[in-house]
Amino acid sequence: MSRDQALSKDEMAALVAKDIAPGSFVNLGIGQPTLVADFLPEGSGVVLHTENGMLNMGPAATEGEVDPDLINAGKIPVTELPGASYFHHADSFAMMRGGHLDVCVLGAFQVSATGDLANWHTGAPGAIPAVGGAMDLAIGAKSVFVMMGLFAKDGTPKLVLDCTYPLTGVGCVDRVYTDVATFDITSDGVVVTDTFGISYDELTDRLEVPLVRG
Amino acid sequence: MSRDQALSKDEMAALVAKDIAPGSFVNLGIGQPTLVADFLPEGSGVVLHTENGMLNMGPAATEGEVDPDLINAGKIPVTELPGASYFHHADSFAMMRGGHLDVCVLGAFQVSATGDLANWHTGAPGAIPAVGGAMDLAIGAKSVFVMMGLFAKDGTPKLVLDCTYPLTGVGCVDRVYTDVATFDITSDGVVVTDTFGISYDELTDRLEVPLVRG
Amino acid sequence: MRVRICATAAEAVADVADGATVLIGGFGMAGMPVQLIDALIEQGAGDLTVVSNNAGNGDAGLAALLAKGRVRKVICSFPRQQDSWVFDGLYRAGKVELELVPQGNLAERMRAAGAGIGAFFCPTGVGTPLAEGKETREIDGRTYVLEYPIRGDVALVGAHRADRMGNVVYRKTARNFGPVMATAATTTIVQVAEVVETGELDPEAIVTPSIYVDRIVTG
Amino acid sequence: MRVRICATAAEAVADVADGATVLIGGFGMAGMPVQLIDALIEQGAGDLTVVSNNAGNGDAGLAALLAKGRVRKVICSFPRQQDSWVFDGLYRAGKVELELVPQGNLAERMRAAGAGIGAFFCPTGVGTPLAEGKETREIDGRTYVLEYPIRGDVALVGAHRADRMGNVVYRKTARNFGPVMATAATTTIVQVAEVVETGELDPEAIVTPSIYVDRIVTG
Repeated sequence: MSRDQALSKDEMAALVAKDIAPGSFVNLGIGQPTLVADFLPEGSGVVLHTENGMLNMGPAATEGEVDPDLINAGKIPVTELPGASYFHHADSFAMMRGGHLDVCVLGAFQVSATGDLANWHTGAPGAIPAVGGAMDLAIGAKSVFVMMGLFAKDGTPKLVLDCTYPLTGVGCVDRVYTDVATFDITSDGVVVTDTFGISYDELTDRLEVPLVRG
Repeated sequence: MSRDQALSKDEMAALVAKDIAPGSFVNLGIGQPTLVADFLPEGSGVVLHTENGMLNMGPAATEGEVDPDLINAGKIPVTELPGASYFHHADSFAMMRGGHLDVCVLGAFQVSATGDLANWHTGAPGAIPAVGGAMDLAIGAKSVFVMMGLFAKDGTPKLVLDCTYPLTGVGCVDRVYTDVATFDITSDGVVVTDTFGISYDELTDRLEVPLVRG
Repeated sequence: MRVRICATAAEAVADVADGATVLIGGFGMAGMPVQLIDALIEQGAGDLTVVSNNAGNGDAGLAALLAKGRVRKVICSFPRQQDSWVFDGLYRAGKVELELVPQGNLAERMRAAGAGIGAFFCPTGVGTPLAEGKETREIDGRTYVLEYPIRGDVALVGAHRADRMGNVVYRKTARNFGPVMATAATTTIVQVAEVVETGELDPEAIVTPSIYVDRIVTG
Repeated sequence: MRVRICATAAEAVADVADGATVLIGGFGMAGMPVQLIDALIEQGAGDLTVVSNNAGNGDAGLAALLAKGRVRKVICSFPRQQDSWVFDGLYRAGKVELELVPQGNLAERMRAAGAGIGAFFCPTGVGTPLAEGKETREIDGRTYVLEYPIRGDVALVGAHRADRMGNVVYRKTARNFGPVMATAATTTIVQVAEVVETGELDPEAIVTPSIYVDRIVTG
């Protein structure tokens, strides 16, 4: 679907949603990845996990539905779908860390050419670190998808040879969805699987990471 | 209650029951220790644990009550008391191994002067070993009580300097109830706390273990 | 991936391969997936490693699987029982290998497999023949043995009810090893008395969430 | 030992000692034992180590405990939030120590404490700053970090209902850390919305069995 315009956040989310197989068990990270839920097709049977102890989480609660005991990992009130189940935190993270989730979708500051992920801490002096479940998610799911803009505001790429930010996980990212291109991180290198509003040549020019044409 | 006659199995069980504080959480091993349940006073609030996943187990099921899904660790049909709960094997053994049971009562082949326990395997050639939950129980409870005859059929003592049978646990036994005497295993030695139908002198004569008069 | 509701136990176990490690639930007969074991015997896979609390009772179920010579190795806590004559005979004849594991280690090692734990320092068995040759370490004044996960290719679990999504509940002490085995196997097959509509099980009382269940069959 | 049903939260926390490690349940406000924290503030114990997922929100609850200067150290996974100004200020002023722990490690380390596990090889955090200086080991081709138990002197847990024996159930995602914390502390104090008669809770649906509960108070 290569095209001549960059993707909006919704379009990126739709693209991720299309790559999630029906019936998958999926954890959507806080922030942009949450958008993916809106683009899962009706009847896909995709089951959403939230690490604070629930499977088959439903959409965000509307005003009349808010229940303070029913929130997602971002502490947003959510709803319960038929077939939902609840479990405690150790069981929930055992589920993640034991490799039972099919897909998790995460935001990122940086992804390296070998799939290292940096998404929890800028390392800036004075910044208070907070990690939450990011490190558990990064290493746990069968497939880890990252959604991010390919370039930072100052134009520097976020797909890099080596992460300069503190790592969340080593070699854990499988696929990267950005506004201008999608990438598979493979043992043969970083494969460009699609481009949007950028040419392959411009991409290779702007990234230090060696690319493989998909 | 020192007296001039050895204890019957029921009397031993009654003695153990008297030493279990009201409200204790208790696991009674297979065999003789099971008798202890019959001597817990009405309203003691003692809660019985069975390692196959239940707290507040009731007495053995009578004929009309038998439910094949409700058995104890000895695979005997039992009943459920109000306030019972069920959990899976990993949770059940976490409960034992994490030190949450107040007391467990076990049978034994041998107990050593330092509280080593041998109760799972005779080590006889050709014998098929089976351990079940014995090793987990031995190291898990806050207090481990042993019930056994003090002497084997051939007259050799079962309270010994060092166990000759394969060990179940090291230094884990706190108290030993036998037909002719009771003992506390302490850091100051083996203390005789009571005798039944045997004199203290005869006891010291027949055991190699150095004894302390309680 | 989505659970498959199988029409027969035969369909549910059709792809169990020779050489597989099969986790079999149950403690005594409570929670024993009898139909699945019978179907596995019929199916014919051999050279199996079986992980189960016991090593078969009487002549049916696991005992029958053993009697057919399909089992290379048994990993269990309590093989010797009054009615374990099939295992006893094979073991004495050197025809089946035994790894004897304390019951709590059996459960915790499968939990570790399901939870992504690489190994754990365990208080059970220290100083006993079952810890011989194993790595030990003193931590905070107590000695522990290092124990490793037990993973299954397949888990055969007996349970009470499932919904159409694959959420499972058990009954009383028949819960026993089922929930941990379901987490520890690549493919988990659950035999239930009844399949109910999704939404009929209380979300607070589901013991094995659908993520751990691959196939369901009513037995 | 038998559970004590306390008339007030003050009675329930009366003996928390200076220097105690206090496990505090809740994820955001879900499962937060607000009355127990308020009572602890009133009670006055200081020099505390607090283990909780977050480090306080707004000015109430854990944030108020921090503001009073009662907390020496926080062990948590996610201190920084939009409304964590109390913690932020103390941390920047060097007035509170922080041990940052990945959320899954926080839960599993408390589970280990409750389950008698001496330490475990954990897949999370390998190669990151949060594993720096920790022992690692390669097992079956994967690298793990060795993590140790987190034990509490006291656990303060928010739950839904308890029976008079001390069995506890939770509501929806308010379950979160409560069940593991209840297993990991010497004294577990549970705040519930309602105490019901023994026998009224479904034995199949009890999440925290009475053995883990020392005191109950209705909040």
